[in-house]
Amino acid sequence: MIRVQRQDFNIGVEIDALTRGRTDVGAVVSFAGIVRADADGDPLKSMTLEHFPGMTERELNRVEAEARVRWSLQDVAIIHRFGELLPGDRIVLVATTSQHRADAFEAASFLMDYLKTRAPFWKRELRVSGEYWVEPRDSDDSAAARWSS
Amino acid sequence: MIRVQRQDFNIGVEIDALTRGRTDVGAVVSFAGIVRADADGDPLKSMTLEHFPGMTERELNRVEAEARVRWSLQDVAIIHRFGELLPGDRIVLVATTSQHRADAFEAASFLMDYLKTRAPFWKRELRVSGEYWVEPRDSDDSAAARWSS
Amino acid sequence: MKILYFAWVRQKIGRSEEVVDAPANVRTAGDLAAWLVARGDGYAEAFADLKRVRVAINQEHSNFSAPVDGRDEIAFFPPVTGG
Amino acid sequence: MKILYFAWVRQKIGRSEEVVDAPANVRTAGDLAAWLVARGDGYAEAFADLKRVRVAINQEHSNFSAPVDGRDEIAFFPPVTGG
Repeated sequence: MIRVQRQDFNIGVEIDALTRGRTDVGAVVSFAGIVRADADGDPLKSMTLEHFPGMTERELNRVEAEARVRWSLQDVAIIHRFGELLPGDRIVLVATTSQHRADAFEAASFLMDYLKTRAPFWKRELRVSGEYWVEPRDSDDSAAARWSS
Repeated sequence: MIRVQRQDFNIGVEIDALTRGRTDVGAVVSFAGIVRADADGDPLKSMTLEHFPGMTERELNRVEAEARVRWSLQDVAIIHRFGELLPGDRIVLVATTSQHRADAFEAASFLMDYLKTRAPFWKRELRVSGEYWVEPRDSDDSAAARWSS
Repeated sequence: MKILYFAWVRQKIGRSEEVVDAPANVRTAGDLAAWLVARGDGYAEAFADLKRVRVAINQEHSNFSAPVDGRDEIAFFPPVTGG
Repeated sequence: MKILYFAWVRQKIGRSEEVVDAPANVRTAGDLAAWLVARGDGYAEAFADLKRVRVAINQEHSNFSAPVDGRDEIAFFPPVTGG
């Protein structure tokens, strides 16, 4: 399940949707990314996420498909917001279900790493000191690279 | 936060408790373990978790403390149930918050691995074919061992 | 040829999309960028350092040496920073 | 000396806890297990294969060569299977 949306999501509701009424799920892992008020010591007023409608959904579907090939997964949920967000707001949710915990953990971690380097989103920060486009982090590239070895 | 309890828990409520009103959390990871209806192809009717009151809380606190030393964490929640559970019931929740996702992911995975090999819980399965004490898995020992290298 | 711009590439160029008739010697995404640069300051600024710019062709990640033609939708944008 | 039993160790022995006066030559958790074995079939069955039994002393994971005395609480149980 892939959703790209402006509105907020509820983590508990999304996890419940993956597990309710099922007795074959052994493990559910969720990751949520949240806007932090501090951007390198410079207080953040808001963050605006721009994306490429159409391509975003394609890339998220592709990332999900790759995770399903690599790990034994029962279900995958990816929700990514766009638009203006404030400190404390949720940005992204990834949730995975599997029979066993290793698959659920690794797939969720992979999904986040791949999404960070492939999904066409761009963050603009409105800080106290001005407006800045967020630069990609080397650590995100190396996190993604560990899955291709 | 450590809780050892007979009653169910709500994943969304627990995650909200770690993040509500905060603007310094960047990442929240949760793991929930659920009773599966199938035990090695033998249908499971129920599972009863026995534990060692007192020692359980000590070990869980110790595991949490070790995770906080190893990773940069803002908060940790561990909830483990005991008593009789049915297929589909939640068993355990681990949730971590951090500024960055790698710490939250690794710490949650570590907590589950360590908890599996150190927390004094024992599972008895009531299967269609009879009653069985769950045997420890070699894969759980090797999962825990990767953190001591 | 439909072209899309995102993030600071869009800001520098001053538009989010346009349809252009590129000459026949524009055969790759890199040729297209070079041809656009000649159109004015905003383009020159956006494409000043191609190492900082990414290309998608028909909504798939690609690169500046990939062939393009009039039926393609080409997007130029900075490295992505979602998640 | 207070002794606790859990899971199938408890079932085989038929009780979850007891207080015993162990003789002076019981100096380790292993000595204690050996002394208990002499008490009857349930104990003999529970401690038949010590590789399958774990020990905690005063609620801390320990082992059969660890010293014990009358003030200690000793627990015997199978390898844990929580999570």
